[in-house]
Amino acid sequence: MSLQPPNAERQIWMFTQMVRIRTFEERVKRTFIDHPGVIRGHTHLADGAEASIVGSLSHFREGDAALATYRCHGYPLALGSDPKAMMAEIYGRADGLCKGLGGSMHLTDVKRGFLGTSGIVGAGIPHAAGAAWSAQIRRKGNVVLSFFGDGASKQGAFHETLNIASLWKLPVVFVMENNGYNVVTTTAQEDASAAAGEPLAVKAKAHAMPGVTVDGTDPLAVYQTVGEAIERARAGQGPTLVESKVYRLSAHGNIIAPPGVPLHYPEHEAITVFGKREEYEAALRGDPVPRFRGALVQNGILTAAKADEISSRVASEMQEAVTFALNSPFPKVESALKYNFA
Amino acid sequence: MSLQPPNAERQIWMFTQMVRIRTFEERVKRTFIDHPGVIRGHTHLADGAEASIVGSLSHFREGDAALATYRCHGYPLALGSDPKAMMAEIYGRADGLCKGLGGSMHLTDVKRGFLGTSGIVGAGIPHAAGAAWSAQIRRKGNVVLSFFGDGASKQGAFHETLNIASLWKLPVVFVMENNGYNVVTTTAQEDASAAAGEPLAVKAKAHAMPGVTVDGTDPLAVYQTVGEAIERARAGQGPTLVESKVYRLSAHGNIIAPPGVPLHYPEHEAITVFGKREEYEAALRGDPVPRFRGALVQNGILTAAKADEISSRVASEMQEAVTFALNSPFPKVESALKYNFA
Amino acid sequence: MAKMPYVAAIDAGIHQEMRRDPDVLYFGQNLATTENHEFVAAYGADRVRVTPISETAEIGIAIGAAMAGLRPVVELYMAEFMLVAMDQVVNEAPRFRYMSGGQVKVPLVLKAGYGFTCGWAGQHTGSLTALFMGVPGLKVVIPSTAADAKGLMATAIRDDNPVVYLHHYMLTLEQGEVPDGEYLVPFGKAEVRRAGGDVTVVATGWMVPRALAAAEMLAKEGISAEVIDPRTVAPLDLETILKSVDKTGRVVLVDQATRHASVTAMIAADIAEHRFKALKAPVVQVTAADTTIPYSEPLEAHVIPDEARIVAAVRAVLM
Amino acid sequence: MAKMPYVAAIDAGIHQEMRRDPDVLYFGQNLATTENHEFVAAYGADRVRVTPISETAEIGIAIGAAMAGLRPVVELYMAEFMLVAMDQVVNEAPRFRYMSGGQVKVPLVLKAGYGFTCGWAGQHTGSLTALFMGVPGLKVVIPSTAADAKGLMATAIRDDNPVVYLHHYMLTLEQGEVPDGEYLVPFGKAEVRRAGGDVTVVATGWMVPRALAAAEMLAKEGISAEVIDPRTVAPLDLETILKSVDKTGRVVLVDQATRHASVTAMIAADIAEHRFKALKAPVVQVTAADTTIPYSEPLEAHVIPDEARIVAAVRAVLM
Ligand SMILES: Cc1ncc(C[n+]2csc(CCOP(=O)(O)OP(=O)(O)O)c2C)c(N)n1
Ligand SMILES: Cc1ncc(C[n+]2csc(CCOP(=O)(O)OP(=O)(O)O)c2C)c(N)n1
Ligand SMILES: [Mg+2]
Ligand SMILES: [Mg+2]
Repeated sequence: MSLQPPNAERQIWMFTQMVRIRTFEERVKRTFIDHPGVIRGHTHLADGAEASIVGSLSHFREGDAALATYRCHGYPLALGSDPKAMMAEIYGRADGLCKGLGGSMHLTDVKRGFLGTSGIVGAGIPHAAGAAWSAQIRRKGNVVLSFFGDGASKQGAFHETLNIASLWKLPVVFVMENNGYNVVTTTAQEDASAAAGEPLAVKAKAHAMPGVTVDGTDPLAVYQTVGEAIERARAGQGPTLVESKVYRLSAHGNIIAPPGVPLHYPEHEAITVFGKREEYEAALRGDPVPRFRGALVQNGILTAAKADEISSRVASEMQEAVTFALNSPFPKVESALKYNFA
Repeated sequence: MSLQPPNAERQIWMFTQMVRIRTFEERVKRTFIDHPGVIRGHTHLADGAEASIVGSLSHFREGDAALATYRCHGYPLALGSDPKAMMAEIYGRADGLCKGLGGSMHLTDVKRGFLGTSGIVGAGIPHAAGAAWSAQIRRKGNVVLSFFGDGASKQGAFHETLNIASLWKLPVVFVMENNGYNVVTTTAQEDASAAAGEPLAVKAKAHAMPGVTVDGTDPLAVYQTVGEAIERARAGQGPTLVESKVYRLSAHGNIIAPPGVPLHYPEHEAITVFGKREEYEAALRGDPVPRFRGALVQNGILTAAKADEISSRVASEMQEAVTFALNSPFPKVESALKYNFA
Repeated sequence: MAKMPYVAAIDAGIHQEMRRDPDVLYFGQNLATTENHEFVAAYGADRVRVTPISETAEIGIAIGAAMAGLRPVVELYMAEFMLVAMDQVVNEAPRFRYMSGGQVKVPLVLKAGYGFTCGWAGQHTGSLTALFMGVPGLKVVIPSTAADAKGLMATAIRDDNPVVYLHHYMLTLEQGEVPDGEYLVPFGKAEVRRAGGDVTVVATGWMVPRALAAAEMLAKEGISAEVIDPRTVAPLDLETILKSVDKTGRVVLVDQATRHASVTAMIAADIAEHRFKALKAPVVQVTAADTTIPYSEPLEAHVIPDEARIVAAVRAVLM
Repeated sequence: MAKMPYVAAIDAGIHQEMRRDPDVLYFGQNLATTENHEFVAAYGADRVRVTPISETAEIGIAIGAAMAGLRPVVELYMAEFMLVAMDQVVNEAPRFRYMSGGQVKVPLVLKAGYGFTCGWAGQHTGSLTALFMGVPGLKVVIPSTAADAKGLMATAIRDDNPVVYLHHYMLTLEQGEVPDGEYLVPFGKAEVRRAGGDVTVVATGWMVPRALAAAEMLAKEGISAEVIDPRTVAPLDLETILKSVDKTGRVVLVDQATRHASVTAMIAADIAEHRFKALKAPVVQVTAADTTIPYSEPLEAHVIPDEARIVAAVRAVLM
C-alpha cells in the first residue's frame, strides 16, 4: 500500500496540533508551580509524543474511535476537544469534560470519538478491539486506534487481544508508544525482546500480525506508517502493531507523593535515577516540535513568522483554558452520586 | 547441543511408563462404567500424550520439579508415584495421594517433585517459573518442567511468564502439549498463528526465546528435543518453548454433565461435534503406545513376549490400584476442615 | 407457559433478546464452533463467536463493544474464570460511565455458572457473589427458577449497565414453568417463595430449594417460615426483606459461600442496622464451613449448608 | 524505640526478615532498577528483582517460589493491580496446601497500598479488603500505625500461608514510635486503641485515626468511645470486639469501602448473631457512599467517612 504524504495545509494543521499539545502540557505542568493543590492525584504528560499522536490521528474519520491510557491529554486535543473543558477536568471543576468525576487520567470525549481511557496498564487494549468489532459488523470502513505504552505489552491483556484481533481481522491499529521506560524501569530491564536487542514490534510475530517500528518523533513517518496500517484495517485485512519510538520529555508523572509532599514534576528518571543526562539531552535535541517546525520552514511550507504566529495563537488559547478552568466552580457534591448507573 | 539417545534399558523403561499411563487411564475410564458414581466432577485423561510425558520426564533428576494442569494423571506415574494412592485420590478416598481433598484435577506428589496442578487454564505456568527461580538461586543445576495445553497459550499468564523467564534466564522448559483442541474448539479457530498455518512454537519469538516443535507421539524425538532444552536450562542459558504435537485419544473430559446426567466418556469431539471420523482414525493409527512397542520389537530391544509380559504386569498393577482404591474408606468428615492453613 | 429446564430458560431469554435487537452479541469459549450451532445458525457469525481462552480480552472486548453501542453477552461458564479478568469486571466495566461523567454506557452481561459442588473440588466450586455485589455500577443477578432464569436474562440484556448473571450449576436441569413470549423480570424485586409468619428465611440460588425444603419440614412441626429469594443482590430489595422481618422478628440467612465471603453477611448487617427494634432473636447465618471445598463426596456434603442445618438454625432463633 | 514514618517501618519489617532468613525474596515493579537500590545493595540480585508490569506472572511466580521453599514478598503498589491477577490471589495461592492434602505450603506476602483518596479518582482509590477476607487459606493484614506496619510485616513474612498486606496510602508519612530490633506483632489480636465504656467503635487503616479523632470530639461531650483496630481481618479477633460490645452494648463500625463491599458488614453480621442480647442499639455502619470515587476534591471528601459522620453515628446509637 502506498499513501500520499499530507499536503502543505495538512502539514500545517499537524504542526499546529503538535504545538497545542505541547503548550497544553506545559500549562498543566506549570499549574503545579503557579497554583499548587489545584491538580490532585497522578498526572501524566504527553510531551515528546506529539508527533506520534498527531501523525496517527491525522487519518481519523467520522465514526472512527480512539482509546488510550492515563497518559491521555494529547489525543482529544488533536481530535478537536475543547482545551477549556479538558483543563477544567484536570482541575476537578464542574465544567470539566467529565464533570470533574474522572480527572487527568480519564479524559473522554465520546462526541469526538475518544471513547475511554483506563488507568490500569494494558486494560484498555481489549476495549479498542471491542469497539473494532462494532466497526467490523457495521461495515462502514471505520477503524479504531488503540494507544498504549511499551510497558503495557508486558500485560497478558496485550497478547490476548492481539491474538483475537488478528484471528478475527478486526479493524484496529495498535499504536505502542515506546518511550523506553515504564516509570523508572527501562525496556531492557523488563522486556526479553528489548534485552536481546530486538524491537518490540517483534511481539506481533506471536499473533500472525504485521509489526512495524517507526520513528515516533517524525510526524510524517508516523503519518505514513500508521496510515498504511489504517488502510489495511479499513480494507478488512486486519490489525497491525505499530511500535512508535518516542521519548517522554518530562518525568513519568508528578511523583507518586504521599499526602504532605507537594506534587511536582522533577526531571526525567534518566537523570534523577540513572544519572544519564546525555541520554536525556540527546532526546531533547531530537524534540519533535521544534524539529518539525524547522523542517516546515526549511521546506517553505511555513515561514518563521507564520510559525511564531501559530505558537502565539496557541499560547493564548491555552492561557484561556487555564483561566477558564481556574474560574470554573467545583461540582455540587450531590453530583458525586450520579452516573454510577445508566 | 547434542544428546545421546537413551540406551536399551532406558527405552524399555520408557515403554513401560507409557504402558502404565495408558493402562491407568483405561482403568479410570472404565470406572465410569464399572463403578458409576465413584468418580465425581471433571476428569481429564492423558491417553495419546504418553510419549510426550515420558520422553520429557526421562531427564528428571533429584531436585528437579514438574508442574501441570488438571490433565495430570500421567506425570506422577512416570515420576514414581504410587498408582494405588493416585486411584484412591480420584475415587475421593482417605488413602488418596491428597487425602481425597484434591481429586483427579489436582494430583500432587511433592516427594517426587510433582509440585502442583492448577485447574485454571494457564495459571500454573508462572508457578513453574517461580520454582525455577528457586532452582536458579540454589545453583544445583536443577530444572523445572511446565506442562500445559495449546489452549493455555491464549491466556495472558503464558506470555507474561515467558517474557520474565527469558529475561531472567530461568531454568525452566515450557512443554506445550498441542493436541489441536481446547475442548471443542480447534487451534485454528482460536489461535491466529494456527489460523495462519504457523506452528504455535512461533509464540516464543515474542520473548526472545527458542521455540521448537516436536512430534509428541514419538518418545525418542521428545527425549531429544526436551532433553536439549533441559541441558540448556541447566547450563544457565534460559528457557525454551517446546511445542509437542499430540492427539488426545479420548474426549476432553467425562462430559461437563449437570447433576442427574450420568458422567461418562463419549467419543472424541472430532467425531461427535465435527463429524471428522477420519481425523480421529488417523490419530489412532499413530497411537504412540503400540507404535513405540512396534519400534522396540523391530529394533530388537524388546521381544514381543517381553512386551506382553510388561503389559500384563502393568495390567495387574492397575487392577490392584482399582481394588485398593475401591476398598479405601472415605476420609473422616472432620478432615474437610484441615489443611486450609499451614 | 411451557415446562423446561433452567438451562433452556436461560437460552430462551437470550434468544428473546437476540431476535428483538440486532445489537445483542453472544460469545465465549467453546460455543459456536460449527455452523450448526443454534445461535450461530440463527444470528450469524457477526454476532455469535467462539473465543480463545482469554477471559481478560473477552470481557474487555465486551466492554469496548458496549461503549461502541452493542450489547454483548459473554459466556464465561464458571464464575471462577472471571477471576483472571477481575479488573475488567470490577474496575473497568462499572467505572467508565462514572469517570466519563455519564458520556458512555456499558451494557453487557457476564453469564457464569457457579457452585459446582458435585466433585469439582477446590478451584471450581466457589460462590463468589459477594465479590461483585458491592461494586458501584455493577448489577448482580442470581436466578433460582427457570422462569426467573429467562426473565432476568432478558432484563439483564436490556439493562444499560454491566450485569453479572450467575446461574447455579446444580439447578441446570431443574424443570420449571416458563412464560411464553416476551418475558421480563424486574431487577431489585425480591420474590416471596413461600409465605410464613414465624421466621424469615432469605436464600439465593441453590439454597432457595434447600430453604423451601427446610420450610416444608418445619411446617410439619407447626413452624411457618417465609422464604425470600432476592433474585438480584445488586440492586437488593431490602424493603421486602425488612417488611418480612417486621412481621416475624426472626431471621435465618442461607448462603453457599463461606461466612466472611457471603451475601448473607451484607443482608444481616443491613437488618441489624435497620430493624433492631423488630428483632426478637439473633440474626443467624447458615453458610458454608470456612474451607476450600473438598473433592470427596461426604466431605463436600459436610461443608455445604443443607436442609438439616437450616432447620436447626430456624429452631434456634425460635427458642 | 525510634520515631519513623509508617512507610519506613514497613521497610524495616522487610529488612528485619531478609537479614534473618536468606529464603526471603523481595520483588515487584519499579524497584531495584539500579545497584544502589537499598534492598538490592543489601541482599543482592538473586533475592531482589524488578519485574515487568505482569501481576499475574509476578504473583504466580511468588506462588511457585513459595512451593519450592522460598518466602517471596511481592511489591504490588496498589491493591487494584491485584485485580488483574485475582485468580492467583484467591484461587491459586490459598488453594494448593488444601488441595494437596497438606503436602505444600505457600508462604508469601502480597504488599499493596490502598485507599488513594487524594485525587486518584475512579480506578486507584478502592478499599478492596473485603474481597480477600473471606477466602479460606488467605490471611489479611491492615496496619494502621508505624509499629504495627513493621511488626505485622515481619509476622506476615514468617507466616507459612499467603498473606495480603494492605497499607494505607494516606498513612504513608504518619510518624510513630517503632520498637528497635526484632519486632513481631501477632495475627488475630485486635488492639484497643482507646478504652471507653459507652460505645464500641471498630475501624481499620486510615479510618482508625479518624475514629480516634471522633472519639476525642465525643469525649468533650462526655461520651466515652472504645476504639478497636482489628489489625488483621483474617484471622479476625472477634473476641476482643464482642467483649467490648458486652461492656458497651452499642457499636459503630467504620469502613472506607462502600457498604456492600465492606469489612464492617462482616463484623456487624457476626455481632448481630453473637451478641443479640448485649445490644442496646442498632449496629450502625459508617461506610463510603455507594459510588465510584470522584476525582474532584469536594466530591471525594463528600463520599468518604469522616469524623463528623462517625460522631453523628455514635450520637445516633446513644439515643
Ligand atoms: C496493572 C497495572 N500495574 C501497574 C500500574 C502502575 N503503573 C501506572 S503507569 C505505569 C507505567 C506504564 O509504562 P508504559 O506502558 O511504558 O507507559 P508510559 O507511562 O511509559 O507511557 C505503571 C507501572 C498500573 N496502572 N496498572
Ligand atoms: C481461565 C480458564 N478458562 C476456562 C477454563 C475451562 N477449561 C478447562 S480445560 C479447557 C481447555 C484447555 O485447552 P488446552 O489448554 O488446549 O488443554 P487440553 O485440555 O487440550 O489438554 C478450558 C477452556 C479454565 N479451566 N480456566
Ligand atoms: Mg513507556
Ligand atoms: Mg489442547
